[in-house]
Amino acid sequence: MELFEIWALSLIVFLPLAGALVALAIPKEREEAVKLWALGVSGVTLILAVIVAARFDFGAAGRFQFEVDLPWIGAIGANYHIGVDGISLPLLVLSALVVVLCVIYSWKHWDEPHNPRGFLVLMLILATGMNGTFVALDLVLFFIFFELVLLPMYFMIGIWGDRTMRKIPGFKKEVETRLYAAIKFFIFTLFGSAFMLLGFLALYFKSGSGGLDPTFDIPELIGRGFLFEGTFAWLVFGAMFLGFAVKVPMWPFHTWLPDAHTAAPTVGSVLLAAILLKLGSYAFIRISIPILPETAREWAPFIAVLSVIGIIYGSLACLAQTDVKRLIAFSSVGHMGFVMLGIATLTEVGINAAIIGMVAHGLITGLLFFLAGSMHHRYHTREMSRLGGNLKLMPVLGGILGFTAMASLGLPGLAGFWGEFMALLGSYQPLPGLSTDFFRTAMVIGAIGTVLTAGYMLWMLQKVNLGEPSSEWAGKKFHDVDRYEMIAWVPLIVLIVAVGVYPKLVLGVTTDAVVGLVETAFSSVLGG
Amino acid sequence: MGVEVILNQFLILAAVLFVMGVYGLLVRRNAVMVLLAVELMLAAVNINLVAMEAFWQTTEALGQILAVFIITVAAAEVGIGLAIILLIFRNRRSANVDELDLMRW
Amino acid sequence: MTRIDWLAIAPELVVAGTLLVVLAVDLFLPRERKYYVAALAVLGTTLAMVPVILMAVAGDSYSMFDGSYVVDQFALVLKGVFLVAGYLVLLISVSYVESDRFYQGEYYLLLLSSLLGSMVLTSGRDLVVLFVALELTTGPLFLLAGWRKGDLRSNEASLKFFIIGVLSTGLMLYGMSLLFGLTGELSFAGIREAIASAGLASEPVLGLAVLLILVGFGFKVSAVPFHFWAPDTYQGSPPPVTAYLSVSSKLAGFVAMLVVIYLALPAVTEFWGPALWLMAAASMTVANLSALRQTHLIRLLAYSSVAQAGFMLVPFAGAAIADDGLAEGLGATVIYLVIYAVMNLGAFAVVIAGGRRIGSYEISEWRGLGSYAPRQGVMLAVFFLSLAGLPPLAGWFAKFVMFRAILISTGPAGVWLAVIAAVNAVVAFYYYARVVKSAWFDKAPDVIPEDTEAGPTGPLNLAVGVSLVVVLVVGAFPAIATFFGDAAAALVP
Amino acid sequence: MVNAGLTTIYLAAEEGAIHAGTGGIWSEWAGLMLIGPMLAFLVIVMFGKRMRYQGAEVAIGVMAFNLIWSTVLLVLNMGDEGVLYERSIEIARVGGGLVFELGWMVDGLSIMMYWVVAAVGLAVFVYAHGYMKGEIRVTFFFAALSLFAGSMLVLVGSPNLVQLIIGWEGVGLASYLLIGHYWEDKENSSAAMKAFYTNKVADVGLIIGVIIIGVVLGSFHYWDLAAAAAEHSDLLGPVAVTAAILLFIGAMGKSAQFPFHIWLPDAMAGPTPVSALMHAATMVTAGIYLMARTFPLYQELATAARPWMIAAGTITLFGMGLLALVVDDIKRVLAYSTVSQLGYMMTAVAAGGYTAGLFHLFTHAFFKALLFLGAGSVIHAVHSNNMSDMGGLRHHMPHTYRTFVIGSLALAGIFPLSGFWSKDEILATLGYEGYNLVMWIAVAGAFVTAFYMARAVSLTFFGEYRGHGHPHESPRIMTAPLWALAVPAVIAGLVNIPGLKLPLIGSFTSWLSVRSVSMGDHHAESIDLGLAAAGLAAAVAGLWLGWVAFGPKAAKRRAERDWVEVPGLYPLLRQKYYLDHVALGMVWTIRSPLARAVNWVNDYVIDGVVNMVGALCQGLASLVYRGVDQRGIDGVVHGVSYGASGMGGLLRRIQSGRVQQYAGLLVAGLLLLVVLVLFVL
Repeated sequence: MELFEIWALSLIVFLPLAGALVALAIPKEREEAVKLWALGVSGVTLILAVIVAARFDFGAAGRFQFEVDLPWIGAIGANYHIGVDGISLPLLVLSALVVVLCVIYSWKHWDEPHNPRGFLVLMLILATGMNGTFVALDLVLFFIFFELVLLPMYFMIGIWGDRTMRKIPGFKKEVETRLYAAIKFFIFTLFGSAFMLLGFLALYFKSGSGGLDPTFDIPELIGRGFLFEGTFAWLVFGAMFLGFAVKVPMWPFHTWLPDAHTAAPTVGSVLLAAILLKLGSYAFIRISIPILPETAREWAPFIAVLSVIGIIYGSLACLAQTDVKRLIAFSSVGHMGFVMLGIATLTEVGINAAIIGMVAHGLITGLLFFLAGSMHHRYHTREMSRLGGNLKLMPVLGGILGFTAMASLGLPGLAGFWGEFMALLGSYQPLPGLSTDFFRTAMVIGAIGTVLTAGYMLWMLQKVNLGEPSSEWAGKKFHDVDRYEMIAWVPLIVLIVAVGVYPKLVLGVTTDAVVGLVETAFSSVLGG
Repeated sequence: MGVEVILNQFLILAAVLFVMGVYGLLVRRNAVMVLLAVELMLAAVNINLVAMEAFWQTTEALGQILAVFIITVAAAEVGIGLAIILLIFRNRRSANVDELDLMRW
Repeated sequence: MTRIDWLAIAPELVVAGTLLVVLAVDLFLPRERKYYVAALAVLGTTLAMVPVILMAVAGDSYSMFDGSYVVDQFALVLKGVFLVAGYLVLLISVSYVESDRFYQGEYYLLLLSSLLGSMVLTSGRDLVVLFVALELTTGPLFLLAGWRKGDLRSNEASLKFFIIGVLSTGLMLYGMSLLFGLTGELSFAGIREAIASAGLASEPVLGLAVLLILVGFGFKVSAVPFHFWAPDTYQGSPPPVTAYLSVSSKLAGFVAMLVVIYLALPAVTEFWGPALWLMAAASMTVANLSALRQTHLIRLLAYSSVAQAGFMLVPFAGAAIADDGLAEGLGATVIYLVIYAVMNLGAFAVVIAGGRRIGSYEISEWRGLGSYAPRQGVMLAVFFLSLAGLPPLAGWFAKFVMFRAILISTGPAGVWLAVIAAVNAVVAFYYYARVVKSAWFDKAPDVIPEDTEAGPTGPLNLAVGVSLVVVLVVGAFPAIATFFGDAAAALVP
Repeated sequence: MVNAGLTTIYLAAEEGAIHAGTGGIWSEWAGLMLIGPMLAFLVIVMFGKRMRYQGAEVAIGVMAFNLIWSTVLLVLNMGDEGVLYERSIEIARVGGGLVFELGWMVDGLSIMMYWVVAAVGLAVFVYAHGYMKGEIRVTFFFAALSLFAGSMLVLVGSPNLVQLIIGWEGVGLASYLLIGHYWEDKENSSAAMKAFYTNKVADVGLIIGVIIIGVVLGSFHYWDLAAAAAEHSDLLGPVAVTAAILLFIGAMGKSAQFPFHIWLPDAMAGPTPVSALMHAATMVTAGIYLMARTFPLYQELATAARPWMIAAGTITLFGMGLLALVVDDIKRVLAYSTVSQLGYMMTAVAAGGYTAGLFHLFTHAFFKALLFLGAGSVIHAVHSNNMSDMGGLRHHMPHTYRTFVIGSLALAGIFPLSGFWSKDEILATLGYEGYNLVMWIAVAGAFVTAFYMARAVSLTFFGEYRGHGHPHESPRIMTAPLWALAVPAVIAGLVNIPGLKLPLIGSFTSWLSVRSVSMGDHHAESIDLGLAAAGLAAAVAGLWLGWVAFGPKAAKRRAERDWVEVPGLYPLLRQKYYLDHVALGMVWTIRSPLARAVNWVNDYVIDGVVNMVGALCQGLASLVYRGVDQRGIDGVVHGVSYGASGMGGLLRRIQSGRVQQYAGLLVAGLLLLVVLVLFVL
């Protein structure tokens, strides 16, 4: 039993990586074996994650559990410190789940140039990076995992990505979408994380003032928050902000996202939307706010402004898209805007909103990308003007698309609603000291954003799902949802409904942790 | 007077020689002349060292030791240099250093 | 008191012995058996590792020739690095030298000479040893650069390297003479004390001397603005030689810089601090930007190595700024050196292996490598992305300690350099990724190139394998690299 | 008339002094009514296709179950001792002391709604089973209907505002699905979108209003809201008007109040049973329900909001009634009529007529559903929505004709049908509260109502048949629900005849007000004969005028025209006051210039900057590499050499070669360093 406590998280993190290495040993031609292996590895990871969730002490969700703290790079004070609390647990489980679903989905869906082994290996490495980020409690460790996800995604986009030629505004030559998107994704993220690393190091050295040993340990740094103040803290927050905001992505650092999503293979898009984007917002909650609470208060209005711009801007941009995937990608900008708006309020409700928003967005947008991929697989186009009548050609697929779109536009009773609603709820009364007028304005604009969201989702549904199918598809036989797709999607659908009806599934874990976080970080303004 | 003044004169001589060496290296086309320019520079260094040794009078005669090493190494370097120049001359029938621009983008 | 401790100089003796044996054996070997000398050379370097490891484990420190020659942990660590680097270069060389069938015996002889020079360098604690060792390191390389005798480019590479080399040697020697003139000492310790006792730390002439000496080192490490020879020479030289140039030769420059700055001139931060700050910033920026335009893989690696030199100079700048920067900077530099050596050699090994097959170093010709030679493609990606500094490949840790060493100072100078380095790290990724992109994302040519060159590929693959393991393991467990850093940090009192 | 004090009653309830039973297991398990249709939805979606009646049996079965259950509750609630029960399950604790709950509330108001939904729902479901025979996607149709019923019950059964929102948008979704049932035609899917979207816009108000109340009170519970309102809570006070208006905006959307009514006529694109159930009887009354639920807020604190609400209601009740005069589509006639009647209800509730508004909601549900189903029956027979294709159907469709006329008379407010009583109650309340102008407009509205209903009946059932084919009476499965609804349409008024308290049943007011959270309204205790007469007179006049203008004789006179072309007014009405143009204009502005501008900004400005940085780096790289690293050295070398030559004067012409350029640059770099380090820094 004790053994499990110690090993569980490490296994969740490194099992996929080990699995990836083993998979490399399987001959490339034996595709079934590779797939089964990947499924097994990710499945076991998921089971472990579920067991961790089951054995998690919900009464002490604010405390780190399954904690392991071992020396790792002694010379620079970095430790192998991992653990989960109520904030990271839902995301960890989500991450483990989505990977399994992606493996299942990709069973029969391979983009050119095929090569399942390579793809699955990358996916497993990605899983390690994602799971690791959610459990890392050491800045260096966090940095490693945070960066680890870049490479697999880069290759996924670059190798299996969209090969259509595209004219890039500002450049003379046409390039393949995937090439442009892959490098853009990478450069953007790397740019952010380079500054993030500078921020981490600055924190480290500053934490050593006053006779203490400098440390990268996140809980330890939270305790030393008093050391970080003034311009120093402001700059450090800014440096980390760059790193996280690019990943979220917040306006105006978002432009890599539509390109990356459009270009990525289906599973890549799913993972990108469902998990990778969460790394940034999670980092705000895990690192920026608790360690630099005072500075977070200074930055909060700024973050709120960008979030609100993101919400409106993302929605409006969606309305101008002609490509389904690109539309969904832009919708992420809007949805993550709500997440960040929640965080910017610095309240319990707001941060809770962010977490459930992340989970919901992961489920919903992940599913949307699955659907977009499956549609592309069948129609070989994503142009909405050519689609139409999808519901008639493929009733089940169309139905699920309709369901997901509804979830995405924040229909109450489905998962997407809570994130938006609670973000607005938090904005009405932000942390004391923040301007209520300001945040209430943000709330109203955000609420208008929900209207726009509904607008583009409905419009997309009308274009894609409804109407008579274009004559182009006349006489063509379309396979409706196949078995693998069904197995991959049903869990998401069930979860969207379950979280929607019973948000306690997520909030029950997070609330205590969030309350603890906010109370610790902002005791000065909340006191009394 | 005395050591100070003489030292300064030697140092100035060395500096002038050194600058001439650098100048020669920069402007002479013929590779052999370039080599000679290098010798000039090294000679300047040696003058410096010997003059300073005269000033410091160190027990191990450090300046001289270094100067001797420099002379030795310089001989080897010239050997290497000449070998390279010979090689180039064989291939190109010219030893002009300004003609070497094959790798200019 | 002059007592020669034979164990202490055993590594150098083994290498020197191997060198002589190679020379002798080469005379008697028939042409088609010449590769035996390669085996001998490899054996020699491997043997030389033994005393190094023995001494390192024992933790002893030896001082000889009135302190001119010191074998301490710093020296041992770097000797080890030089030996490993030399070992890898030898492995890389085998197939190339064999396939081109040129003077194999002499090739290994010169390579071992250079290796010997750099090993001596690590122990040298006065200007004489330093100078001789540096020349011994560089001299053979002038010749090796021109080893493809019939190739005009190779000739050109050689001559350029030579001329710039001797110029910088001249400048450095002039600086040394000035240093001697000011202090009357040649040993590092003596110079340090003389500067302290005579209060010379702010003397402008001393500044001139320091800068002149830095030229010599700047040339060796190919830092901007002393790097101009590097691209041409790298491109023109036989690739294994380039690998050696970009690693061992560069390392030698850094070792020289380390011992001189940390042992002789720690108090003169006023001069070398800003100079190295400027050199670091310029190297990173100019080289990274230049690298963006390269289409030739080796030339790209040349600029990459200049840029990496810039990154390696960053800790020096930090050392000048922060109070306790010296030890931090030393550790960071050594860690960077160790990691850089392995990953850069790995990169060269892969490039040479690919070059054999593809027959060209033009990046566009490497398109689709990953599709027809996945293993090579993976290796290429691993090493290039490690050079770019991506976790979890070893390169990240090098960059990490580099940032750490500069950010230890909270002043604006440090932060700005850190920001410059950060932006450069991002820019650098672009050109490394371009190679990866060509190999993996672009479509393979219609005719897939086959490896038709003669010569064994085993050693080359071994070199790749060793580098790969190191890059991956150190990336995951950087504590291994910090061991080198810690050991080396003993240099600073 | 009586002015029941809200405060006292509320506080009494709080202290348990009120005489109310819990309803026993019927209340404890009332949640089954909420869950049942939801489960039915799931079951039908998953297994419906394999069922004999394509899922209709499940939907109808569940609805019958609900009707039985709610009838029991209704009965329990009658008499002196009512039912008051509430049960909530916490679904999330979100921090900041806020809790989200799901649950159900059993009190007068919700029981009335449960019953209306179940009763009308059952009738419509049964009818639909006949109506939809042979249509496409019947399974899905019943699934969506069940979803609607479930959502509606979730809405009306909710004890708190958050669950209300869930139900609120749930019915919106069902509405979207059902309006767009024939989504192959873009027109239909557009109508569905319009409905959903208009509501979504209004929901912004609802959501923000709920947020304000929730945050300020720390609770979303109606009880707490009522308590705070009753106590004139300091917390709630400052934001009460804002919150009230915001909630009202939400209600305007769902209840199609001007100017948010634009979606409802278009919503007629859905199958007729849908229109009957959702867009007439139940869903659109959700707004009224919300106003009733939060009545204390408006009554006690947010009185300043009431004039606005009354204004909106009045404009709706009159202006939208007029529109019903000029449309040809029978369903649209009924739709505008619905909008107008909703205006009555809203006006009443806003004016303080809690009972009046709800009573009209109650009676309207039956007769309007009846009318819609009748219209559906007609449409089923003639395969057209347009009255110009109908005429003379009274011979062909006797059942439909009779029930339709009953419904029309009820709607027109003819004594003693249910509509008469409820409309009179509204007029009385308005009069009592002193809104005389509004009252007279309402009387005029009654005239208009009667007018357009007379027109509709005349054009549909009288004169000559103008359509194609031979219309037949609908099957019994459709006519039976018509009659079933006709009964309450006639007698529903009995429950609230002023001054008359039926034995056992008690009065409508007592159903609602004593046991309800929201109380303290003013309702008529006795008939104001003058007012009743005025209302009745207006109705009769309207009927007469309609008959004269559009009756069989008139039709012969003007064969082609079935409307009155009043100059100036007519075009305005035909264009629906141009509100659709305004709305479309807004949507277009967002869709086209704005969205495109944003996308342009994205691609050319933000991305432009990104790409420019990329290009700039490339350019800079070229510059550095070619200009500085490889060639710019020429200049530097020349400079250095020039200096050297100037000094020495040895060479007139500088000849520099490649290597020497490098060397020169090296020296230049050194000099630069020397200058910088020794002299500058």
